[in-house]
Amino acid sequence: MVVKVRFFAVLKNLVGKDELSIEIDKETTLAQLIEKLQEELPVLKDLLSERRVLISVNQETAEKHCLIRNGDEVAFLPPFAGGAPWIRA
Amino acid sequence: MVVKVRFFAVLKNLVGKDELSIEIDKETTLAQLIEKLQEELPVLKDLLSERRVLISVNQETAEKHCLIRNGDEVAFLPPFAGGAPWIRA
Amino acid sequence: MDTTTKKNTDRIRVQLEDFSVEEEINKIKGCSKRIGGIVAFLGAARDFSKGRDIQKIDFEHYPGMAETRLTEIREQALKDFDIIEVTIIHRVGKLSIGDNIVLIIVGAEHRADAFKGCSWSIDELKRITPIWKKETTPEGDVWVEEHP
Amino acid sequence: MDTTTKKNTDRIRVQLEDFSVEEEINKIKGCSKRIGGIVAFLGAARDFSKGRDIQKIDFEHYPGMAETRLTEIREQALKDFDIIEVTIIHRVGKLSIGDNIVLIIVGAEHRADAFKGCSWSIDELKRITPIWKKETTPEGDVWVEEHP
Repeated sequence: MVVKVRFFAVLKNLVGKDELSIEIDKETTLAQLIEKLQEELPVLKDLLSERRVLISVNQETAEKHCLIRNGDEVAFLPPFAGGAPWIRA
Repeated sequence: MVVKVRFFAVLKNLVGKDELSIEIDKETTLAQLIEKLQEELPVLKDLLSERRVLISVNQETAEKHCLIRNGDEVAFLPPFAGGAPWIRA
Repeated sequence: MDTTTKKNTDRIRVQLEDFSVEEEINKIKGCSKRIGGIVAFLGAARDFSKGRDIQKIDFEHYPGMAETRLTEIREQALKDFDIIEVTIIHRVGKLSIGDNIVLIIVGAEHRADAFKGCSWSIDELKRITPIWKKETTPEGDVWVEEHP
Repeated sequence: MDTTTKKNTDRIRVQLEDFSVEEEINKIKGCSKRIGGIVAFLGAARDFSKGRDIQKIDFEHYPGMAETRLTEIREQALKDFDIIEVTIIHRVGKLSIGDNIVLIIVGAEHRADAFKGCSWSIDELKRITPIWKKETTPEGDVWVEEHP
Protein backbone atom coordinates (compact mmCIF):
# COMPACT_ATOMS: atom_id res chain seq x y z
CA MET A 1 0.00 0.00 0.00
CA VAL A 2 1.23 3.49 -0.80
CA VAL A 3 0.38 6.59 1.21
CA LYS A 4 1.04 10.18 0.26
CA VAL A 5 2.49 12.35 3.03
CA ARG A 6 2.40 16.18 2.93
CA PHE A 7 4.02 18.87 5.06
CA PHE A 8 2.81 22.46 5.21
CA ALA A 9 4.25 25.84 6.14
CA VAL A 10 7.05 25.72 8.74
CA LEU A 11 6.99 21.90 8.78
CA LYS A 12 7.72 21.85 5.07
CA ASN A 13 10.81 24.00 5.69
CA LEU A 14 11.97 21.99 8.69
CA VAL A 15 11.48 18.59 7.07
CA GLY A 16 13.01 19.91 3.85
CA LYS A 17 10.30 18.60 1.55
CA ASP A 18 6.62 19.25 1.01
CA GLU A 19 5.57 15.77 -0.02
CA LEU A 20 6.69 12.12 -0.18
CA SER A 21 5.27 8.67 -0.79
CA ILE A 22 5.70 5.83 1.67
CA GLU A 23 5.06 2.05 1.42
CA ILE A 24 3.14 0.64 4.35
CA ASP A 25 1.69 -2.74 5.27
CA LYS A 26 -2.02 -3.44 5.33
CA GLU A 27 -3.70 -2.85 8.70
CA THR A 28 -1.35 0.03 9.52
CA THR A 29 -2.81 2.60 11.91
CA LEU A 30 -2.07 6.31 11.77
CA ALA A 31 0.09 5.89 14.90
CA GLN A 32 2.15 3.15 13.20
CA LEU A 33 2.53 5.25 10.07
CA ILE A 34 3.88 8.15 12.14
CA GLU A 35 6.41 5.80 13.79
CA LYS A 36 7.59 4.55 10.43
CA LEU A 37 7.88 8.10 9.11
CA GLN A 38 9.98 9.12 12.11
CA GLU A 39 12.44 6.33 11.30
CA GLU A 40 12.80 7.58 7.74
CA LEU A 41 12.84 11.28 8.73
CA PRO A 42 14.56 11.56 12.13
CA VAL A 43 13.90 15.34 12.21
CA LEU A 44 10.18 14.60 12.40
CA LYS A 45 10.57 12.96 15.84
CA ASP A 46 11.80 16.20 17.41
CA LEU A 47 9.24 18.27 15.53
CA LEU A 48 6.33 16.20 16.78
CA SER A 49 7.54 16.24 20.37
CA GLU A 50 8.44 19.94 20.43
CA ARG A 51 5.76 21.53 18.30
CA ARG A 52 2.03 21.66 18.06
CA VAL A 53 1.16 19.66 14.96
CA LEU A 54 -2.24 18.60 13.66
CA ILE A 55 -2.34 15.47 11.52
CA SER A 56 -5.06 15.05 8.92
CA VAL A 57 -6.02 12.03 6.81
CA ASN A 58 -7.67 12.85 3.49
CA GLN A 59 -8.07 16.44 4.67
CA GLU A 60 -10.00 15.52 7.80
CA THR A 61 -8.72 15.51 11.38
CA ALA A 62 -7.93 11.87 12.22
CA GLU A 63 -7.60 9.70 15.32
CA LYS A 64 -4.29 7.89 15.92
CA HIS A 65 -5.90 4.44 16.09
CA CYS A 66 -7.55 4.77 12.66
CA LEU A 67 -6.44 2.45 9.90
CA ILE A 68 -4.76 3.97 6.88
CA ARG A 69 -5.95 2.80 3.46
CA ASN A 70 -4.12 2.58 0.15
CA GLY A 71 -3.90 5.97 -1.54
CA ASP A 72 -4.70 7.98 1.60
CA GLU A 73 -3.23 11.45 1.97
CA VAL A 74 -1.72 12.15 5.39
CA ALA A 75 -0.76 15.75 6.14
CA PHE A 76 1.18 17.44 8.94
CA LEU A 77 -0.24 20.88 9.73
CA PRO A 78 1.36 23.46 12.00
CA PRO A 79 -0.85 26.00 13.84
CA PHE A 80 -2.90 28.12 11.44
CA ALA A 81 -2.30 31.84 10.92
CA GLY A 82 -5.58 32.56 12.69
CA GLY A 83 -4.15 31.33 15.97
CA ALA A 84 -6.26 28.24 16.62
CA PRO A 85 -6.18 26.45 19.93
CA TRP A 86 -3.94 23.52 19.10
CA ILE A 87 -4.00 19.88 20.02
CA ARG A 88 -0.70 18.14 20.38
CA ALA A 89 -0.36 15.36 17.79
CA MET B 1 -39.33 88.37 19.14
CA VAL B 2 -39.71 86.12 16.13
CA VAL B 3 -39.33 82.36 16.22
CA LYS B 4 -39.11 80.01 13.26
CA VAL B 5 -41.23 76.86 13.54
CA ARG B 6 -40.65 73.76 11.39
CA PHE B 7 -42.63 70.58 10.82
CA PHE B 8 -41.15 67.39 9.42
CA ALA B 9 -42.39 64.27 7.66
CA VAL B 10 -45.98 63.28 8.54
CA LEU B 11 -46.43 66.40 10.70
CA LYS B 12 -45.63 68.59 7.71
CA ASN B 13 -48.41 66.86 5.77
CA LEU B 14 -50.91 67.02 8.63
CA VAL B 15 -50.24 70.64 9.52
CA GLY B 16 -50.21 71.52 5.83
CA LYS B 17 -46.99 73.54 5.94
CA ASP B 18 -43.35 72.85 6.61
CA GLU B 19 -42.43 76.15 8.21
CA LEU B 20 -43.82 79.35 9.68
CA SER B 21 -42.73 82.38 11.70
CA ILE B 22 -44.44 83.41 14.90
CA GLU B 23 -44.24 86.55 17.06
CA ILE B 24 -43.80 85.87 20.75
CA ASP B 25 -43.26 87.97 23.87
CA LYS B 26 -40.00 88.04 25.73
CA GLU B 27 -39.72 85.47 28.53
CA THR B 28 -41.83 82.94 26.63
CA THR B 29 -41.12 79.32 27.54
CA LEU B 30 -41.29 76.43 25.08
CA ALA B 31 -44.53 75.33 26.78
CA GLN B 32 -46.06 78.77 26.24
CA LEU B 33 -44.93 78.83 22.62
CA ILE B 34 -46.62 75.47 22.02
CA GLU B 35 -49.85 76.81 23.53
CA LYS B 36 -49.75 79.86 21.30
CA LEU B 37 -49.07 77.69 18.24
CA GLN B 38 -52.05 75.46 19.05
CA GLU B 39 -54.31 78.55 19.04
CA GLU B 40 -53.08 79.52 15.58
CA LEU B 41 -53.04 75.94 14.24
CA PRO B 42 -55.91 74.05 15.90
CA VAL B 43 -54.87 70.81 14.11
CA LEU B 44 -51.65 70.83 16.13
CA LYS B 45 -53.57 70.31 19.40
CA ASP B 46 -54.90 66.94 18.26
CA LEU B 47 -51.59 65.95 16.76
CA LEU B 48 -49.69 66.60 19.98
CA SER B 49 -52.21 64.73 22.09
CA GLU B 50 -52.59 61.76 19.74
CA ARG B 51 -49.11 61.29 18.35
CA ARG B 52 -45.59 60.85 19.59
CA VAL B 53 -43.83 64.10 18.76
CA LEU B 54 -40.36 65.25 19.74
CA ILE B 55 -39.81 69.01 19.94
CA SER B 56 -36.35 70.44 19.36
CA VAL B 57 -35.01 73.96 19.85
CA ASN B 58 -32.11 74.91 17.62
CA GLN B 59 -31.75 71.26 16.64
CA GLU B 60 -31.34 70.03 20.21
CA THR B 61 -33.93 68.24 22.34
CA ALA B 62 -35.44 70.84 24.65
CA GLU B 63 -37.21 70.96 28.00
CA LYS B 64 -40.68 72.54 28.12
CA HIS B 65 -39.73 75.07 30.79
CA CYS B 66 -36.83 76.49 28.75
CA LEU B 67 -37.05 80.08 27.57
CA ILE B 68 -37.19 80.71 23.84
CA ARG B 69 -34.91 83.40 22.45
CA ASN B 70 -35.31 85.66 19.44
CA GLY B 71 -34.43 83.83 16.22
CA ASP B 72 -34.67 80.37 17.75
CA GLU B 73 -35.73 77.47 15.51
CA VAL B 74 -38.36 75.20 17.03
CA ALA B 75 -39.08 71.94 15.22
CA PHE B 76 -41.75 69.27 15.57
CA LEU B 77 -40.34 65.82 14.81
CA PRO B 78 -42.39 62.63 14.42
CA PRO B 79 -40.77 59.25 15.24
CA PHE B 80 -37.69 58.56 13.12
CA ALA B 81 -37.56 55.86 10.45
CA GLY B 82 -35.19 53.87 12.64
CA GLY B 83 -37.96 53.25 15.14
CA ALA B 84 -36.67 55.13 18.15
CA PRO B 85 -38.28 54.81 21.54
CA TRP B 86 -40.39 57.96 21.65
CA ILE B 87 -41.16 60.46 24.34
CA ARG B 88 -44.55 62.08 24.26
CA ALA B 89 -44.25 65.85 23.77
CA MET C 1 -37.37 72.29 0.11
CA ASP C 2 -34.70 70.74 2.27
CA THR C 3 -31.41 70.23 0.52
CA THR C 4 -28.56 67.95 1.35
CA THR C 5 -25.89 69.47 3.54
CA LYS C 6 -22.34 68.46 4.27
CA LYS C 7 -20.58 68.53 7.63
CA ASN C 8 -17.01 69.46 8.36
CA THR C 9 -15.78 65.93 7.83
CA ASP C 10 -16.01 63.76 4.74
CA ARG C 11 -16.56 60.83 7.11
CA ILE C 12 -20.09 62.02 7.93
CA ARG C 13 -22.46 62.55 5.03
CA VAL C 14 -26.18 62.83 4.34
CA GLN C 15 -26.57 62.82 0.60
CA LEU C 16 -28.90 62.24 -2.34
CA GLU C 17 -26.31 60.35 -4.39
CA ASP C 18 -25.35 56.72 -4.00
CA PHE C 19 -22.00 55.88 -2.40
CA SER C 20 -19.29 53.37 -3.23
CA VAL C 21 -18.61 50.94 -0.40
CA GLU C 22 -15.22 50.11 -1.90
CA GLU C 23 -14.17 53.75 -2.11
CA GLU C 24 -15.20 54.44 1.48
CA ILE C 25 -13.38 51.32 2.71
CA ASN C 26 -10.26 52.43 0.86
CA LYS C 27 -10.44 55.85 2.53
CA ILE C 28 -10.64 54.14 5.91
CA LYS C 29 -7.73 51.86 5.06
CA GLY C 30 -5.76 54.90 3.96
CA CYS C 31 -6.06 56.46 7.44
CA SER C 32 -3.68 54.18 9.22
CA LYS C 33 -1.47 51.21 8.51
CA ARG C 34 -2.49 49.86 11.92
CA ILE C 35 -5.97 48.99 10.64
CA GLY C 36 -6.25 45.20 10.42
CA GLY C 37 -9.99 44.68 10.73
CA ILE C 38 -12.74 46.61 8.99
CA VAL C 39 -16.43 46.01 9.63
CA ALA C 40 -19.03 47.56 7.36
CA PHE C 41 -22.78 47.69 7.81
CA LEU C 42 -24.81 48.37 4.69
CA GLY C 43 -28.54 48.94 4.97
CA ALA C 44 -30.43 48.42 1.73
CA ALA C 45 -34.04 49.05 0.76
CA ARG C 46 -35.58 45.62 1.00
CA ASP C 47 -38.91 44.50 -0.36
CA PHE C 48 -40.81 45.52 2.77
CA SER C 49 -44.10 45.84 0.93
CA LYS C 50 -45.86 43.02 2.78
CA GLY C 51 -48.67 43.00 0.28
CA ARG C 52 -48.75 46.75 -0.24
CA ASP C 53 -47.96 47.99 -3.72
CA ILE C 54 -45.08 50.40 -3.13
CA GLN C 55 -44.27 52.69 -6.01
CA LYS C 56 -41.38 54.54 -4.40
CA ILE C 57 -39.63 55.25 -1.14
CA ASP C 58 -38.54 58.65 -0.01
CA PHE C 59 -36.21 59.57 2.84
CA GLU C 60 -36.40 63.02 4.45
CA HIS C 61 -34.02 64.40 7.07
CA TYR C 62 -33.66 67.44 9.27
CA PRO C 63 -30.66 69.09 7.59
CA GLY C 64 -28.06 70.13 10.07
CA MET C 65 -29.53 68.22 13.01
CA ALA C 66 -29.13 64.86 11.23
CA GLU C 67 -25.47 65.54 10.41
CA THR C 68 -24.85 66.76 13.98
CA ARG C 69 -26.28 63.54 15.41
CA LEU C 70 -24.15 61.41 13.05
CA THR C 71 -21.06 63.41 14.02
CA GLU C 72 -21.85 62.82 17.70
CA ILE C 73 -22.25 59.09 17.06
CA ARG C 74 -18.90 58.94 15.28
CA GLU C 75 -17.13 60.83 18.08
CA GLN C 76 -18.73 58.76 20.81
CA ALA C 77 -17.80 55.52 19.03
CA LEU C 78 -14.18 56.66 18.65
CA LYS C 79 -14.16 57.41 22.38
CA ASP C 80 -15.93 54.29 23.66
CA PHE C 81 -14.38 51.59 21.46
CA ASP C 82 -10.79 50.70 20.62
CA ILE C 83 -11.21 51.72 16.99
CA ILE C 84 -9.28 53.93 14.59
CA GLU C 85 -11.75 55.40 12.11
CA VAL C 86 -15.51 55.60 11.45
CA THR C 87 -17.47 56.64 8.36
CA ILE C 88 -21.25 57.16 8.41
CA ILE C 89 -23.22 57.93 5.25
CA HIS C 90 -27.01 58.10 4.95
CA ARG C 91 -28.88 58.68 1.73
CA VAL C 92 -32.04 60.76 1.47
CA GLY C 93 -34.46 61.40 -1.38
CA LYS C 94 -36.21 58.88 -3.61
CA LEU C 95 -34.95 55.30 -3.53
CA SER C 96 -35.93 52.00 -5.09
CA ILE C 97 -35.87 48.47 -3.72
CA GLY C 98 -32.30 47.20 -3.58
CA ASP C 99 -30.84 50.69 -3.32
CA ASN C 100 -28.25 51.49 -0.68
CA ILE C 101 -29.63 53.52 2.24
CA VAL C 102 -27.00 53.68 4.94
CA LEU C 103 -23.34 52.73 5.32
CA ILE C 104 -21.24 52.56 8.47
CA ILE C 105 -17.61 51.51 8.26
CA VAL C 106 -15.39 51.02 11.29
CA GLY C 107 -11.66 50.35 11.08
CA ALA C 108 -9.72 48.95 14.05
CA GLU C 109 -6.57 47.06 14.84
CA HIS C 110 -8.60 44.07 15.97
CA ARG C 111 -11.82 42.72 14.61
CA ALA C 112 -13.79 42.38 17.86
CA ASP C 113 -13.55 46.14 18.46
CA ALA C 114 -14.57 46.88 14.85
CA PHE C 115 -17.67 44.67 15.20
CA LYS C 116 -18.69 46.28 18.50
CA GLY C 117 -18.16 49.84 17.26
CA CYS C 118 -20.07 49.27 14.02
CA SER C 119 -23.00 47.51 15.66
CA TRP C 120 -23.32 50.21 18.33
CA SER C 121 -23.15 53.00 15.74
CA ILE C 122 -25.98 51.69 13.57
CA ASP C 123 -28.18 51.06 16.63
CA GLU C 124 -27.51 54.61 17.78
CA LEU C 125 -28.11 56.04 14.30
CA LYS C 126 -31.53 54.39 14.18
CA ARG C 127 -32.32 55.68 17.64
CA ILE C 128 -31.37 59.34 17.48
CA THR C 129 -31.07 60.53 13.87
CA PRO C 130 -33.94 62.68 12.54
CA ILE C 131 -34.56 60.82 9.28
CA TRP C 132 -38.01 59.74 8.09
CA LYS C 133 -39.25 57.36 5.43
CA LYS C 134 -42.29 57.75 3.22
CA GLU C 135 -43.71 55.02 1.01
CA THR C 136 -45.85 56.00 -1.94
CA THR C 137 -48.64 53.53 -2.71
CA PRO C 138 -51.69 53.74 -5.03
CA GLU C 139 -53.72 54.62 -1.91
CA GLY C 140 -51.44 57.54 -1.01
CA ASP C 141 -48.33 58.30 1.00
CA VAL C 142 -47.51 56.47 4.22
CA TRP C 143 -44.83 57.58 6.67
CA VAL C 144 -43.39 54.43 8.18
CA GLU C 145 -41.19 53.37 11.04
CA GLU C 146 -39.11 50.32 10.29
CA HIS C 147 -36.70 48.18 12.23
CA PRO C 148 -34.26 46.71 9.71
CA MET D 1 3.73 24.03 -5.87
CA ASP D 2 0.23 24.43 -4.47
CA THR D 3 -2.13 26.23 -6.77
CA THR D 4 -5.35 27.98 -6.02
CA THR D 5 -8.45 25.84 -6.28
CA LYS D 6 -12.10 26.71 -6.58
CA LYS D 7 -15.01 25.05 -4.82
CA ASN D 8 -18.47 24.31 -6.15
CA THR D 9 -19.81 27.70 -5.15
CA ASP D 10 -18.68 31.16 -6.18
CA ARG D 11 -19.49 32.22 -2.60
CA ILE D 12 -16.44 30.35 -1.26
CA ARG D 13 -13.07 31.19 -2.75
CA VAL D 14 -9.38 30.88 -1.94
CA GLN D 15 -7.55 32.91 -4.53
CA LEU D 16 -4.35 34.73 -5.44
CA GLU D 17 -6.13 37.73 -6.95
CA ASP D 18 -7.61 40.62 -5.05
CA PHE D 19 -11.40 40.85 -4.74
CA SER D 20 -13.85 43.72 -5.03
CA VAL D 21 -15.90 44.27 -1.88
CA GLU D 22 -18.49 46.19 -3.88
CA GLU D 23 -18.91 43.43 -6.45
CA GLU D 24 -19.30 40.77 -3.77
CA ILE D 25 -21.83 42.90 -1.88
CA ASN D 26 -23.81 43.38 -5.08
CA LYS D 27 -23.87 39.61 -5.66
CA ILE D 28 -25.23 39.14 -2.14
CA LYS D 29 -27.83 41.86 -2.69
CA GLY D 30 -28.81 40.18 -5.95
CA CYS D 31 -29.72 36.95 -4.10
CA SER D 32 -32.88 38.16 -2.49
CA LYS D 33 -34.96 41.29 -2.25
CA ARG D 34 -35.56 40.39 1.38
CA ILE D 35 -32.00 41.39 2.30
CA GLY D 36 -32.11 44.61 4.32
CA GLY D 37 -28.91 44.39 6.33
CA ILE D 38 -25.47 43.42 5.08
CA VAL D 39 -22.44 43.10 7.35
CA ALA D 40 -18.98 42.73 5.84
CA PHE D 41 -15.72 41.91 7.60
CA LEU D 42 -12.57 42.81 5.72
CA GLY D 43 -9.21 41.71 7.09
CA ALA D 44 -6.28 43.69 5.74
CA ALA D 45 -2.53 43.24 6.11
CA ARG D 46 -1.66 45.76 8.78
CA ASP D 47 1.78 47.00 9.72
CA PHE D 48 2.37 44.23 12.25
CA SER D 49 6.14 44.49 12.05
CA LYS D 50 6.67 45.56 15.67
CA GLY D 51 10.22 46.63 14.95
CA ARG D 52 10.96 43.84 12.51
CA ASP D 53 11.74 44.84 8.95
CA ILE D 54 9.22 42.89 6.91
CA GLN D 55 9.89 42.69 3.21
CA LYS D 56 6.87 40.65 2.23
CA ILE D 57 4.07 38.48 3.54
CA ASP D 58 3.06 35.18 2.07
CA PHE D 59 -0.07 33.16 2.73
CA GLU D 60 -0.10 29.41 2.08
CA HIS D 61 -3.13 27.13 2.31
CA TYR D 62 -3.93 23.45 2.12
CA PRO D 63 -5.79 23.38 -1.22
CA GLY D 64 -9.02 21.47 -0.98
CA MET D 65 -9.07 21.25 2.81
CA ALA D 66 -9.15 25.05 3.20
CA GLU D 67 -12.07 25.39 0.78
CA THR D 68 -13.90 22.51 2.47
CA ARG D 69 -13.57 24.20 5.86
CA LEU D 70 -14.84 27.52 4.47
CA THR D 71 -17.78 25.73 2.86
CA GLU D 72 -18.59 24.09 6.19
CA ILE D 73 -18.44 27.48 7.95
CA ARG D 74 -20.81 28.99 5.39
CA GLU D 75 -23.30 26.12 5.70
CA GLN D 76 -23.17 26.13 9.48
CA ALA D 77 -23.73 29.91 9.58
CA LEU D 78 -26.72 29.62 7.24
CA LYS D 79 -28.13 26.95 9.55
CA ASP D 80 -27.42 28.61 12.92
CA PHE D 81 -28.30 32.23 12.18
CA ASP D 82 -31.33 33.88 10.63
CA ILE D 83 -29.39 34.99 7.56
CA ILE D 84 -29.93 34.72 3.82
CA GLU D 85 -26.51 34.57 2.15
CA VAL D 86 -22.80 34.28 3.05
CA THR D 87 -19.67 34.88 0.98
CA ILE D 88 -16.19 33.94 2.22
CA ILE D 89 -13.04 34.80 0.26
CA HIS D 90 -9.46 34.35 1.44
CA ARG D 91 -6.42 35.41 -0.51
CA VAL D 92 -3.17 33.45 -0.59
CA GLY D 93 0.25 34.18 -2.08
CA LYS D 94 2.41 37.26 -1.64
CA LEU D 95 0.78 40.34 -0.13
CA SER D 96 1.88 43.81 0.93
CA ILE D 97 0.83 45.96 3.87
CA GLY D 98 -2.63 47.38 3.27
CA ASP D 99 -3.63 44.54 0.93
CA ASN D 100 -6.93 42.76 1.43
CA ILE D 101 -6.57 39.31 3.00
CA VAL D 102 -10.01 38.00 3.86
CA LEU D 103 -13.60 39.04 3.21
CA ILE D 104 -16.78 37.72 4.80
CA ILE D 105 -20.14 39.16 3.78
CA VAL D 106 -23.42 38.17 5.41
CA GLY D 107 -26.82 39.31 4.15
CA ALA D 108 -29.92 39.07 6.33
CA GLU D 109 -33.34 40.60 6.70
CA HIS D 110 -32.32 42.19 9.98
CA ARG D 111 -29.02 43.64 11.00
CA ALA D 112 -28.56 41.90 14.34
CA ASP D 113 -28.53 38.50 12.63
CA ALA D 114 -26.09 39.73 9.98
CA PHE D 115 -23.68 40.99 12.67
CA LYS D 116 -23.87 37.72 14.62
CA GLY D 117 -23.41 35.52 11.54
CA CYS D 118 -20.46 37.53 10.23
CA SER D 119 -18.66 37.72 13.56
CA TRP D 120 -19.09 33.97 14.18
CA SER D 121 -17.87 33.12 10.67
CA ILE D 122 -14.60 35.04 10.92
CA ASP D 123 -13.89 33.58 14.38
CA GLU D 124 -14.51 30.11 13.01
CA LEU D 125 -12.41 30.78 9.90
CA LYS D 126 -9.45 31.77 12.08
CA ARG D 127 -9.95 28.69 14.23
CA ILE D 128 -10.28 25.88 11.71
CA THR D 129 -8.98 26.93 8.28
CA PRO D 130 -5.57 25.53 7.25
CA ILE D 131 -3.96 28.78 6.13
CA TRP D 132 -0.48 29.89 7.20
CA LYS D 133 1.39 33.18 7.05
CA LYS D 134 5.08 33.69 6.42
CA GLU D 135 6.91 36.98 6.87
CA THR D 136 10.15 37.53 5.00
CA THR D 137 12.69 39.63 6.91
CA PRO D 138 16.40 40.35 6.32
CA GLU D 139 17.10 37.64 8.93
CA GLY D 140 15.06 35.05 7.05
CA ASP D 141 11.53 33.70 6.88
CA VAL D 142 9.27 33.54 9.93
CA TRP D 143 6.00 31.61 10.06
CA VAL D 144 3.69 33.56 12.35
CA GLU D 145 0.45 33.11 14.16
CA GLU D 146 -1.54 36.30 14.48
CA HIS D 147 -4.76 37.31 16.16
CA PRO D 148 -6.13 40.23 14.17
